[in-house]
Amino acid sequence: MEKLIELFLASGAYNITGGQVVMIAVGLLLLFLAIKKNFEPLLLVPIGFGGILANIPEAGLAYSAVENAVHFAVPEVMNAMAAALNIASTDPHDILHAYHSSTAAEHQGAINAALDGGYANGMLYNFYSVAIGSTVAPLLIFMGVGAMTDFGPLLANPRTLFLGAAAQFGIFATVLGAVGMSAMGIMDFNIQEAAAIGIIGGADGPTAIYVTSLLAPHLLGAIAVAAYSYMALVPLIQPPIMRALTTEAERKIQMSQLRHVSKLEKILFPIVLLILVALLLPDAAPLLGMFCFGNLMRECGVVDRLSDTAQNALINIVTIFLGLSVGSKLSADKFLDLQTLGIMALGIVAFCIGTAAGVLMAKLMNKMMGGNAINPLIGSAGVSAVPMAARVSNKIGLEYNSQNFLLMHAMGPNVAGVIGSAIAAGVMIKFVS
Amino acid sequence: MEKLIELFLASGAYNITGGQVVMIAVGLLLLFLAIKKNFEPLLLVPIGFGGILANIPEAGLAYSAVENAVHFAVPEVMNAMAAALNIASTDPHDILHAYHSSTAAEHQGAINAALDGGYANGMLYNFYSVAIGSTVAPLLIFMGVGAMTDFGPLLANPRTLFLGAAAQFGIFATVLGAVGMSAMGIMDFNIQEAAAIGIIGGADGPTAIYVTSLLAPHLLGAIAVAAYSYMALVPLIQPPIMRALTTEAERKIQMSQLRHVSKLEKILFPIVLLILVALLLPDAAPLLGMFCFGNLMRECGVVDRLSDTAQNALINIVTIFLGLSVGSKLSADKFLDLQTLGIMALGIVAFCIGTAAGVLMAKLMNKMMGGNAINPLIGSAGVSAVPMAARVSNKIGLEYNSQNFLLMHAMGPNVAGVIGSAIAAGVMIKFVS
Amino acid sequence: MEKLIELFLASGAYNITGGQVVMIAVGLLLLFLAIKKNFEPLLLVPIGFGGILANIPEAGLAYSAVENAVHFAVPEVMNAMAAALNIASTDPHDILHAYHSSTAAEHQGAINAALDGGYANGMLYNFYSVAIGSTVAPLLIFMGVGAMTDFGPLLANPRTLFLGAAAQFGIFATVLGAVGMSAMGIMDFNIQEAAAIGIIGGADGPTAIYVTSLLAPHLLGAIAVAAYSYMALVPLIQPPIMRALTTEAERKIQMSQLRHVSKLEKILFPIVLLILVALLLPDAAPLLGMFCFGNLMRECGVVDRLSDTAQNALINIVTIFLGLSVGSKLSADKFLDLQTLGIMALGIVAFCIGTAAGVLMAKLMNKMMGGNAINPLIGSAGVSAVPMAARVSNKIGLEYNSQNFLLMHAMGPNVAGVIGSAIAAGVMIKFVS
Amino acid sequence: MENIVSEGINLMIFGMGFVVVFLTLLVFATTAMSKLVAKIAPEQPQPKPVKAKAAPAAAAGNNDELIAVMTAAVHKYRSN
Amino acid sequence: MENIVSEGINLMIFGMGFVVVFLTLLVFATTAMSKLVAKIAPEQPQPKPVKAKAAPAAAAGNNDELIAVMTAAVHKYRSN
Amino acid sequence: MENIVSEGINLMIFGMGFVVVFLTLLVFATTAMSKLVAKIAPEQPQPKPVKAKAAPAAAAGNNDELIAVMTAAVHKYRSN
Ligand code: NA
Ligand code: NA
Ligand code: NA
Repeated sequence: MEKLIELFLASGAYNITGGQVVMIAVGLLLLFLAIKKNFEPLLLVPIGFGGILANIPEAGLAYSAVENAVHFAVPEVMNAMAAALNIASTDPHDILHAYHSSTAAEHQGAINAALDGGYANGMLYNFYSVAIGSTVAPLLIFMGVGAMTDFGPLLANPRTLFLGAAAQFGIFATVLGAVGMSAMGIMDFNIQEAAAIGIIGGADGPTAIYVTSLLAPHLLGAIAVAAYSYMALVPLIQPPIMRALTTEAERKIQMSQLRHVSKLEKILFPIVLLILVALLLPDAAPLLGMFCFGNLMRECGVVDRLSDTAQNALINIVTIFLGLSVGSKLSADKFLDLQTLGIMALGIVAFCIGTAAGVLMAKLMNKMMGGNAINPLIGSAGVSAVPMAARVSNKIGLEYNSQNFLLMHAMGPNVAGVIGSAIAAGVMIKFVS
Repeated sequence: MEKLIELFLASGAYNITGGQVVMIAVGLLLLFLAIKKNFEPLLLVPIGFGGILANIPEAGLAYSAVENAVHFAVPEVMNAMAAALNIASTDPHDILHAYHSSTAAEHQGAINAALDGGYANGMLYNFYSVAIGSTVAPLLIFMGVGAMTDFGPLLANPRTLFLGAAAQFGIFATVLGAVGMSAMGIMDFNIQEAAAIGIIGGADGPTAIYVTSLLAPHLLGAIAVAAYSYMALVPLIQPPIMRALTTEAERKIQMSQLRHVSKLEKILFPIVLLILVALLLPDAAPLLGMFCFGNLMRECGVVDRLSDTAQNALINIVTIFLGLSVGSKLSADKFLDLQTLGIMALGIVAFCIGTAAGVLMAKLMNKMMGGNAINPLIGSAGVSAVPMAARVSNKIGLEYNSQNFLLMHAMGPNVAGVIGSAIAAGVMIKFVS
Repeated sequence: MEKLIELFLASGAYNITGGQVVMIAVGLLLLFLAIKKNFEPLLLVPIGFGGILANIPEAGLAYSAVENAVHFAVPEVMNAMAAALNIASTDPHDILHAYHSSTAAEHQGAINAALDGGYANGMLYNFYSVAIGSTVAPLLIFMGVGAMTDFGPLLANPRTLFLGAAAQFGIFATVLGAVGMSAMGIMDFNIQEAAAIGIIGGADGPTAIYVTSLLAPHLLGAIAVAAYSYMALVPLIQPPIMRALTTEAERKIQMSQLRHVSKLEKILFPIVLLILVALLLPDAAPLLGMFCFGNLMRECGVVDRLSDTAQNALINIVTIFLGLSVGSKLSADKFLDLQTLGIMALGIVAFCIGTAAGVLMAKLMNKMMGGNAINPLIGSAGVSAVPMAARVSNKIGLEYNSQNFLLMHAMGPNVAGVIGSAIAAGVMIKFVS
Repeated sequence: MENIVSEGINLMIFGMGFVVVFLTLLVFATTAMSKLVAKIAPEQPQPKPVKAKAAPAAAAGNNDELIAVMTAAVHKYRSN
Repeated sequence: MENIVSEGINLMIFGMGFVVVFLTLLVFATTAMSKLVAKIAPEQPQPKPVKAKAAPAAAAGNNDELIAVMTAAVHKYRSN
Repeated sequence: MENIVSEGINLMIFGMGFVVVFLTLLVFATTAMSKLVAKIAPEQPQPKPVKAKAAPAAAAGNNDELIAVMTAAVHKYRSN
């Protein structure tokens, strides 16, 4: 009987909090959007499922050994942890607070005390530490994306890089928005958090996760969910903006066919890009280095088996762990917060501003070159959201001119946007970390 | 000449112990059974080979740096380790004993002393720490198994879940057997060890490895070998029991064809199961969470590339490391023990009782429902041993009624048995860890 | 403006050193050789690219947290590190020196101080630690190579093992050359370094990387580059030596067709080899153990899915990380050194001597057996460099006798050379580590 | 000694009981879920599965193209 | 409060400026690279891509062998 | 200085010697193993290897089915 009570007192049904119920519902909603609405399912299925796992009461899957020890707050363990952290108070909150601001040695001491108390890291916490805490997972995803990216359209028309540059305005405008809201007292974001939120406007999942894991890991759940959700919503978000900022004549502009790009150019491009990164912004080197490496493996033609693995087995394995790890940050105490609402609101603003900036830059380029070389509809593809945004450009173009296939033209700014937001990421890491 | 002697004194031929010879023979036997007799070769080939590697004299592949240091017992290293462990004795046995019961900080100190002495972890020890010590390998295998499992037959006839429940009686009866033997002084198992031995009756490899790694890691070799060997022996173990407990009329019962199960039901099932686990038994969450995640990836239809990887590259990679890691626990000093004999004996009892319980439950259900809806031959499939046990049901069914294909009907209790033993695992982890 | 200056002061263009420019050029050269000249591209593309990444100024991708902290040399961090390392001086060089010779506990203390100072391990440093520092990557490559190796030709004619033995003379002659140069004061290699250099003559990448990571990790970049470059140059290096040491009559010797080798022999061979290793040289157990394990998975026929994964997804993933990790050792301060020139010079000598020894052994065997059973052209294949060296034997054979296909005959000594150099590796690890 | 036996008996009773309770609840939950699905989202009579459909479609197509594609497939298979 | 806003403005100006400068340099570098490639290593008028070429080549070969190889491919595909 | 040279010479003599001894033993062990295998488990005159056998077998089968399966293979190949 005693055991029965013990079992019930440790059951989820007895311990579940309102926050956990809400977050499990959020996880189910993400699964619904991914499976039924096809919202970036490769990421949102693992993220949603990870979110549910993270909110299973008493399982502590998303918590470190120290967090699990603090949750149960057995006095003698609390005493040992307080001693390890050199604080007088044995109040669980104080211990957790001291733990987060401790030196590396104190940190290890607190972990040892938790382990001695019989607590262990949760499964998702381990996944998070290995995959995201080390930053390796987003970098490997970026390598795989590089191995999947064809820079041909960009090389055929390098000026489309300007469109990719312009669309990054969404990132920085959002940073300004976030600090503005903080200055007005509506929200409370510090500059690191503001920068991480801005990167949602980069419309590039691994970049957003990489930057957030360095600048504001506690916001990772909200930022990743916002980034992937809005990327899936690109076909809804972009068209009205694109229509509002262009005339019908502009939308009908036909672009000249892209020239043939040689194999050698494709091989050299990642190397040129890498060297430019090396000379100008070393902080972007991990992200763009892995991206260029993936692309070089793809194009060089002599390591096809490595390129295939980078595009398939390896990226799939990493995606599973990355998704579950991001999901671990959807635990109620970390996600259910006014900040999350602010992030969701700022994220969509970022996408809108980026889209508008891309379109307007295309119009400006037409003006400056005194011609009609560029259909402004491809400007919106500069936000990245590869390849969704390019497909949107193509679709709207076809609506107004059924012979006008913009897809390949839009792939140029599309991949330029990936480079642009990786550069923006490097600048932010340099200045605010 | 001096070097020649040194080489000889360090050679395997000079240092090999009787135990190592026996264990290498055991490894060879496992390879023979796997390769020639097709005993679960995917696991027993790596386990057998790992067992041989673990018993190579002087190589210390299965030992930690500390164990290797203790093996060679250089006085100054022993002094440093005794100091780190806060013990007075510098006797190697005392040091090893103190090491195993040390605090996390002392543990690290002893490791540091061993590293300073120039000793390193053996290769298999590293594999074990990463794959099993962290519990990640059995969980990933379980994810892959989830991605390979079709719950259709179970959903078409959910009552077969009762058969999966009943067959878990083998687990708990064996626990009782193990503690009984200890009470009678025949063996000396504590309650953790008894629980880990019982789980052999779950007839599910990753569950057995997961539970054992948490409750009684020193028994891992014997328990894993018993679990996989008896799973391979299911076609020999089960039929006599099935025949003894059923009448010929019962064996000829034809079951009605299974209804069609919709895609949506298959998608929702892992979610329903996960939520039930979350509410009732958080301790089963890692195991069943990963299982449900794999199954959701399989059924949702939008992440096929992740599901494919989970079923192929990822599970294969993990299987290689899991097998070698289990093999590392076949070192002579850990395996050659009276306990191992007890485990082997109790393991087969567990299979037999589970089989009988499943068959009897099927008969009881027929009685209670007052009909002949269930052929009791499918009850034995409730032990899991997927898909071998279901095939056995089918084969025996065909012997008595050549038109009676029980395979799909037996798949229901078969996968129910996987869920049942994972639940049993959660209960044991909750109560005895 | 201040930010602009800060950005410029932290840019690669401002900070780049001459050494880094040279090493980036070396990286580009390796990429050129790999892509255009097809020099072992699977390894040299990642190594070359990793070499460029490692030399990106200020990015510190190849450095540990401690090295990065020392690079920036902030006084308070230096003070903390000096305290952790128990030294009085806070000079960065002294700290780095003390760090490299510290005890494990001091080591961890210095790392903690660097982490507290906000420094982190570079990406490539992490790759190196996990892939090579743990020795797991070369071992897994060796497992994959084992799974790709057909011992049929060797089993059909076991005497070709002598050719594989003889060709290892290149290894030991080179060790003697290296210590000779040191004795003469031309170079300054200690015995560990000499042994690691010698292993280049094994003409086997993973063996060379494994041995070097244990005996002289600071030379890993130069040794791996030498090993893979010379393996790619085998078709240029070997033919003149082969021609010089054989008469035209010898080159025309036709060898009798190889007998059929049964499946059982192929299954038993890796086990026989493993047991011999276990009895005679436990230090070669990790390397040859994994090799035999891969080969057993290939030949046993019951674990094809594991064998496929070992040969494809797993070896490809490991190759990517191994290559980038080796590249991390191409940082200017570690590679640009007189030693590197010495290594490149000694490496080619090793290949030449190994080739010659193999050919001469074949002639000796013909003499001793009083017949013409062996075409001495297959002796050169004993250096390994699988399967390039065997192809060279075949090609030269065909030049002199257009009906004489030596390829299969040369595969025997070719794979024997892999075993031979792994044994040589074990001896070196035993005696000089 | 008695102690461990009573622990074992306890574990058996509660463990087995819990397994049965859990799977019984799962039977109810699954049945309810299936009924709900049948009510809310009844499945249309299914067209034949994709693969079977793909075969004739391709077979109906240009035969030369088919051979070319197959050869490429074989080519890829060989080069692995 | 003022402080964080000025930080944000700074980040915007320098960040956006740097992105534009970097991508502008990349436009120049890429254009220069492409011109250099066109000059130094002009591409020959391309033969049709390899795969298409492989098809007729194999098709021209022994038909029996082709079928045997394809069947082996199918066999391998099935056995996966 | 002398010291390292003698170390090198030692390493060469013992190392090379050991390699030769080991491989010689391996020659003996392998030969013995092969003889034992030939004695204990002589191989039956082999039927042609599996793959070659598979080809005619499948070729002999229903041709339509073969095309369907190959098309499925190609389909899978394309969708990768
Ligand atoms: Na972007
Ligand atoms: Na079971
Ligand atoms: Na060799």
